[in-house]
Amino acid sequence: MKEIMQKMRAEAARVLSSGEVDLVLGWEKGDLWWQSYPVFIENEKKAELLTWDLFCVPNLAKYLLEEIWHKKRVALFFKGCDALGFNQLMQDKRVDREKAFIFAVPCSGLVDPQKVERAGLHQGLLRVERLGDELTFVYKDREKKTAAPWFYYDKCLTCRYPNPVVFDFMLGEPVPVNPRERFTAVKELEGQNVDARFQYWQRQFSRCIRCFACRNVCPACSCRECIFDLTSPRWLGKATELSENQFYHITRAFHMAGRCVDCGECARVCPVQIPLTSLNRKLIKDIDELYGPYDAGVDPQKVPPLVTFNPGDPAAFLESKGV
Amino acid sequence: MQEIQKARLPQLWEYLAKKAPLYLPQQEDGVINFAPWQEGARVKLESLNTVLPPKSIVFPQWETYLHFTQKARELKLTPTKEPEGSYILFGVRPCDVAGITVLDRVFLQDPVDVFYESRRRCTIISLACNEPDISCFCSAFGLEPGFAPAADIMLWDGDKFLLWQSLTEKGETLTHSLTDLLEVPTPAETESVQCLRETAATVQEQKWGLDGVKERAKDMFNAPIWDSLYRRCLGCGICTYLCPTCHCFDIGDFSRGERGERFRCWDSCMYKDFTLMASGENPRPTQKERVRQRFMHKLSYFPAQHGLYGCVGCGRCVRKCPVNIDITQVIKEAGGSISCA
Amino acid sequence: MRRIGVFICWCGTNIAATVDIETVIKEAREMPGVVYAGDNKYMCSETGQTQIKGTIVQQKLDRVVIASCSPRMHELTFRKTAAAAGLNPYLVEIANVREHCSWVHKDKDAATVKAVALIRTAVAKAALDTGLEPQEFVVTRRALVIGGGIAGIQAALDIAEAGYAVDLVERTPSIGGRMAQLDKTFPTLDCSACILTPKMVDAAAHPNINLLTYSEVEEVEGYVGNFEVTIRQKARSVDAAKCTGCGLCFEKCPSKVKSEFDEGLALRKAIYVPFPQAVPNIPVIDRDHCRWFSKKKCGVCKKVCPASAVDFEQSDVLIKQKYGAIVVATGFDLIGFEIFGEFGYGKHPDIITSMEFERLVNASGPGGGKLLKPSNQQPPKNVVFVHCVGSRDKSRGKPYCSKICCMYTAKHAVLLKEKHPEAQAYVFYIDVRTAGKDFEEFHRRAVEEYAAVYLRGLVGKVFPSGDKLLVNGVDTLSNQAVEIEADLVVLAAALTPRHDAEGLARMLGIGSDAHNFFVEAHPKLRPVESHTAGLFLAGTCQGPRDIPETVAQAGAAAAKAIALLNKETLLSDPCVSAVDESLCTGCLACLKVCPYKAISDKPLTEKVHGRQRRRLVAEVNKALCQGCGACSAACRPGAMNLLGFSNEQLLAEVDAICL
Amino acid sequence: MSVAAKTQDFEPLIVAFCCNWCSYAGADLAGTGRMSYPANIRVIRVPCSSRVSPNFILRAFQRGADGVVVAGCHPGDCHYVSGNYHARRRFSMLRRFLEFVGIEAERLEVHWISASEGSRFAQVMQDITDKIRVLGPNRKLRDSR
Amino acid sequence: MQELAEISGEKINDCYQCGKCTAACPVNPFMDILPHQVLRLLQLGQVEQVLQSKTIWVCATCFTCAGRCPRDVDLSVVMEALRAILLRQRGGSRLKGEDMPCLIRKGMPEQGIVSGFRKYTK
Repeated sequence: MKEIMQKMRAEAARVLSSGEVDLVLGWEKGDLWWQSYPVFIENEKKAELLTWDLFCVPNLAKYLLEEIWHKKRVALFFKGCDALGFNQLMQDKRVDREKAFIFAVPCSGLVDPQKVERAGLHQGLLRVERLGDELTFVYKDREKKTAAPWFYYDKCLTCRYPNPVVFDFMLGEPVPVNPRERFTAVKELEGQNVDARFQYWQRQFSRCIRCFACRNVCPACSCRECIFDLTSPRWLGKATELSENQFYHITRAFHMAGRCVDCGECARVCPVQIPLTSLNRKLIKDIDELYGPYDAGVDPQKVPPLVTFNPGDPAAFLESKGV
Repeated sequence: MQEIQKARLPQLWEYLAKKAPLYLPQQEDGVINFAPWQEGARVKLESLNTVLPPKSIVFPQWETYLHFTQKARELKLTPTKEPEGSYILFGVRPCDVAGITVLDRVFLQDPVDVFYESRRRCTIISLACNEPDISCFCSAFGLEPGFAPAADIMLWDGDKFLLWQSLTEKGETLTHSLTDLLEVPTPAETESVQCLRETAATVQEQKWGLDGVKERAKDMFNAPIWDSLYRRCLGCGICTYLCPTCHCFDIGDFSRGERGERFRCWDSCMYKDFTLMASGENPRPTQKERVRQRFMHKLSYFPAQHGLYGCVGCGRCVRKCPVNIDITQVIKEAGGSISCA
Repeated sequence: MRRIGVFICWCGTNIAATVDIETVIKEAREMPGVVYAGDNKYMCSETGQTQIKGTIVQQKLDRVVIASCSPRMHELTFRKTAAAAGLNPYLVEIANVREHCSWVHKDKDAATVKAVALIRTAVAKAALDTGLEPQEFVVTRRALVIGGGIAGIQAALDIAEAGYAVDLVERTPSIGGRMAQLDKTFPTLDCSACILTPKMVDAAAHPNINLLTYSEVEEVEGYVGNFEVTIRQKARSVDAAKCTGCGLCFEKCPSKVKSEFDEGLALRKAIYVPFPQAVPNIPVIDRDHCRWFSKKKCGVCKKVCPASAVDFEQSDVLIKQKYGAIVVATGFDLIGFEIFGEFGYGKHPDIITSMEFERLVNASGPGGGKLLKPSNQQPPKNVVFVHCVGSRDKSRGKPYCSKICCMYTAKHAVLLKEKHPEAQAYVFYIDVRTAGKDFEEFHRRAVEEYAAVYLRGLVGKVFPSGDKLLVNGVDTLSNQAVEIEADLVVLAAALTPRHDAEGLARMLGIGSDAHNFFVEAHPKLRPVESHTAGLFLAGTCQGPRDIPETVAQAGAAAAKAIALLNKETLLSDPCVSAVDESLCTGCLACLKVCPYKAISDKPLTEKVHGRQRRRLVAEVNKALCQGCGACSAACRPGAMNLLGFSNEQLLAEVDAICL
Repeated sequence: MSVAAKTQDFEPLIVAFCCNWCSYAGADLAGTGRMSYPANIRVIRVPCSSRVSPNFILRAFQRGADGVVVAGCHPGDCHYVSGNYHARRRFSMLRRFLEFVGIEAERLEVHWISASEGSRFAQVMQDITDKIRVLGPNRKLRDSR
Repeated sequence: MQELAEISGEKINDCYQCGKCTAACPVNPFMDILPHQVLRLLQLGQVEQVLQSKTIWVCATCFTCAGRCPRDVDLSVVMEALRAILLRQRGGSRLKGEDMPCLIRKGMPEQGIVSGFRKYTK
């Protein structure tokens, strides 16, 4: 990772100094071990701020929505999931491919700080490093080594596109693609009876505080004005009454149908851990089943499944299941 | 000072819950929040901060305060009954107790918020932190992880037992009713409290000096730091909703034909419609003004108005911000000094 | 606050007997915004309308709700009433308390409660109505007729006669269509060609008609009054301006191909006119079979042409033209026989379709109309005709009746006897349907004078036996299985739309039914219009029918087109989608679901925080938009909104109806 | 509560979104033919089934509908050429999704009813009302206020 | 009639008497009532007459009638149902449980016994 980080800095400095771009979007290391956040670099001398470590999880693509207006061209770094998000923005005609200079960073997984915390490894932790498939937790006076996948985000373990599908310049070598089954949780829920499922989701939705982080982080949520913020008509009431929360989550997920790139950011940022991925993946799974496999964000030229049709489509609403 | 064996806690909770609704940190789907105790509750005292601060109990995310019916041209209003105030908050960490005192400044000053006032009649049983997290910085604001002066009863974790000290009359009364469950600690145990308090204070590695921060923060309105912070802000409401001191709310109506109700609900200065006016004008047009407002309010405006910081250093926003916007960076920018212990 | 008036119609006892009008009025007066609620025995009557108009003026009503019959019945009536009183007609809402309430519910209490709910819903919607103004747009005064059969020719002639320019597009090299293939016509037995060819010539000679043969419609855009059509005129490889029609070229051409016009019973050349009376009488080169085009050898036609009209270099021409109206007259095909193995069609030359029979009996057809067996050119003695091959067959064929087979089979039985008096016709039928002027008489003549044997039943199997065909059938009247040794078997095949009708329907934006017949706007009251304004239907593309019906329908379609072209301008329905540009993100999901290509993108320049930004937003062409609202539902932020059925209105309706 | 008791006490509210050209006309025809069906059915007229946004359906459930029907033209017969094809995808997905979050699928029904199918309209509405009666009131999506 | 409908699952009234079944039937010369007549009689409710006929036993269940029928009425299934009705009426005496061991010893194939039970008992 260090090698790639060096390349990042060098490339960023190069494209800035050559005038190819006037802004570089990357990640910067914070004060604490799990802080790696988006940084905006407009001066080649600041390229040294760039970092590439196991916590560079935020997707930089959505910043283009604002930054693009005042910049000639913006360079940015994409992991596999970020590139899918970018393509979704392309499909929604929200960004101009020409305005982005994309560095691809193949990614074999990032570390979920909550998993570290749950394992009790967080107290006094200074930083985490990776060598091969092994993580090293570095403390003031000791070190601890473990197998990396234990601490990866769930979304990384099921990642199907770790190598960016769109880029101008590749940093590093493509990594092997080896995803775990992603529909396990969906299938498990599908196997339950309808009331059990309701109780499960009722519990999840009741926790929602409507912070809208899931929406704001999502690369497929790029409306100028969100339907949930509109006051006329008022689709969504501001009270976090359960039915309003249900309306929010069902509608949010449904707006994602055929558009969700399955980057898992919504579930990551949710402060109350609502398993939003299961909602999104249920829709992905149904689309795959009913209308053929479709991976949003892979090809922005493809017509998304819910704005097209085939005269021979099944009428799945005729399925009747026992109550 | 008294103590209770940890093994007897369920007994204690059962007893307390019979007296009044009892809220304590419980785990549901891996998320720990304050929730009413009932048989079989998965209580998690040992975790530090709950996801949502106990603010969500004293100042719930939404509450109806008025019912109305409108027929033809006749409007009838019925205020909602004041909420029940005789409940117990158990296991509140000292920073969150301090957060409630900040809310008191807002809601209990004239004009007094009767709903809040009623809910504030609750009994707060605070649990001291033995080992604060690396993202905790309550000491920066002169708070002590091992002690919550505004609580009714203070508890310290002595491994197998909790040391018990009532701090107020309300706390004393409650303590008296628990003679069957409480025991008298040995002098050594009593003394260990002092030790726990000191250790907790030293665990927080960073020693903050906040001299002059309020004053300097006042001049930060045009500081360059906002430019770098706001650009990455997603505009979500995590920091404000999870904050134990944020108290902004909105008022809305829900109606079903001729009858309806008026409610208030949390609002967030991070949202772009927070300051949106009916005319379409927005005095905080970009995220920059919003991010600045949040920090300036905590570090400058609130202290200027109420004499204390609007931040208690619980670290929730630091931990949960999806893009790691970190208030301690702002404090440093405002001249907060750090020396490592 | 709104000033809404609610008018409740008794409809005599139709509504009043089941809905308690008094209760409804009392409840309506309490509804938000309602300042007046009144009733009338017949709201649509003169007195009812006077009451509405008077109340609008007196009570200064700004919205009107009428609780009456279905809006599909009288919405227009009441809109006009409101307009007469100075109110915008789109500020009127109808609560359907008759068809949807009083007529379908018996319990008076329940019906009254529901009527109140329906009125409350209409009031909630009305409160959010906005006055809408239709737009005026100019009509292109030119018509397009697709299909050069008798329907297309007739429609083109009628429109041309009214003084409007018409383009008549025909896929094959000549106009004439199916009728040109026929021998005689029932029930008068006059010669098909004799009555058709003059019309073909008329069409070619008419100054207002522009024939585009060997051409196909490739793309249709636009809307009523302003269709924009791309037509591909295929390369004829013969210069029409130079060709004299002498015929030397096809006389000398060495390549022989089965003639489509003769249903494959005869051969034509690679350079050919489909039939002698073809219009225009200009040959085309079938490039798939021409030796020059396949092997770059030969070129005989070019060499012999005295007018140097043969042009191998000619290429397709794309014609773009605007039209005010389009008549679709694409005709029919016959059902494919692959699935009806029992008849052995294709396995023996003497098993033929009725269309092939027409060619065999036609003087200009193969064999000069002598009607000989295709297998050995001998006169047939026993001829078996089978009705309903693929028709009325819901399991393997088409469930509908093809309508003309009964009559033409009778005609064939007669023609057979005329050609070969010693021959015997056997006709297997299920029912003989002769609804038409002189039809029954004709059928009886076939039985009585021409001694055709009608057997009530169908054929189970046809198989060769020596030089004969054995036909196993049944006569269900005498209840006996029948076996006939036949010389010729003629199958009355089901009519189907042209094989590519479905694609055309999609291109034109008109509906087609389960069998791909084009659907009329209303089966009874608008039989020649399609659902799409400005598109009219004629002939068998809409359903099986005979020549006189086809001609009548073509005339009717022409009349509709003429009425349209007669207007200088048209008014558009204002219930179309509108874009809230401040909400529109420009993702154009709306464009993808729009069936009318009514949505495009346009750049918008705006100032954001003092700086100029240029972004894309959706734009609706109000004349193209038909008001389906698919875009409104596809639009995530709700920027796209269908006027008259807006998001606000539908939400208000949902809220109100759930109370 | 037993099913029988439920069936007696409970009058379901069922909102039917009917497209103007087929299903609404079919409902009119049911009226013209005096084919009775339960008064629990309340129709909202929309131009096309493709106009119906899932939001309207959710709102109906929030506001107390016990069942929702979307009715449009038969596939291929859409007055607007392709509207019902879009509706078919949309509501196939929505129905499965609602079931996934624990809502009985039977509460949302989609039917193709043509302008000539008055009796079918009445029959479909009767069947749905019977089904919802057995299912009981919608408590899961209803706003508690 | 109802029993017939239940066993066969066919809609007798869909038949419009085109006679195609008869025309296609390879064994119609040996029938006393023609196949289409079977359906007609059933439409008229004259089940007894059909049950008395030779036809239903002549039918070879070759499915030609079913394949050709333009109305989707499967006459071969109707024929089988008619036979089943008769066989079940006659039931009981033909095959008895207690005879089984003896029959098996005599070498009657088990398949035969199973199908016999199916046919001869209700």
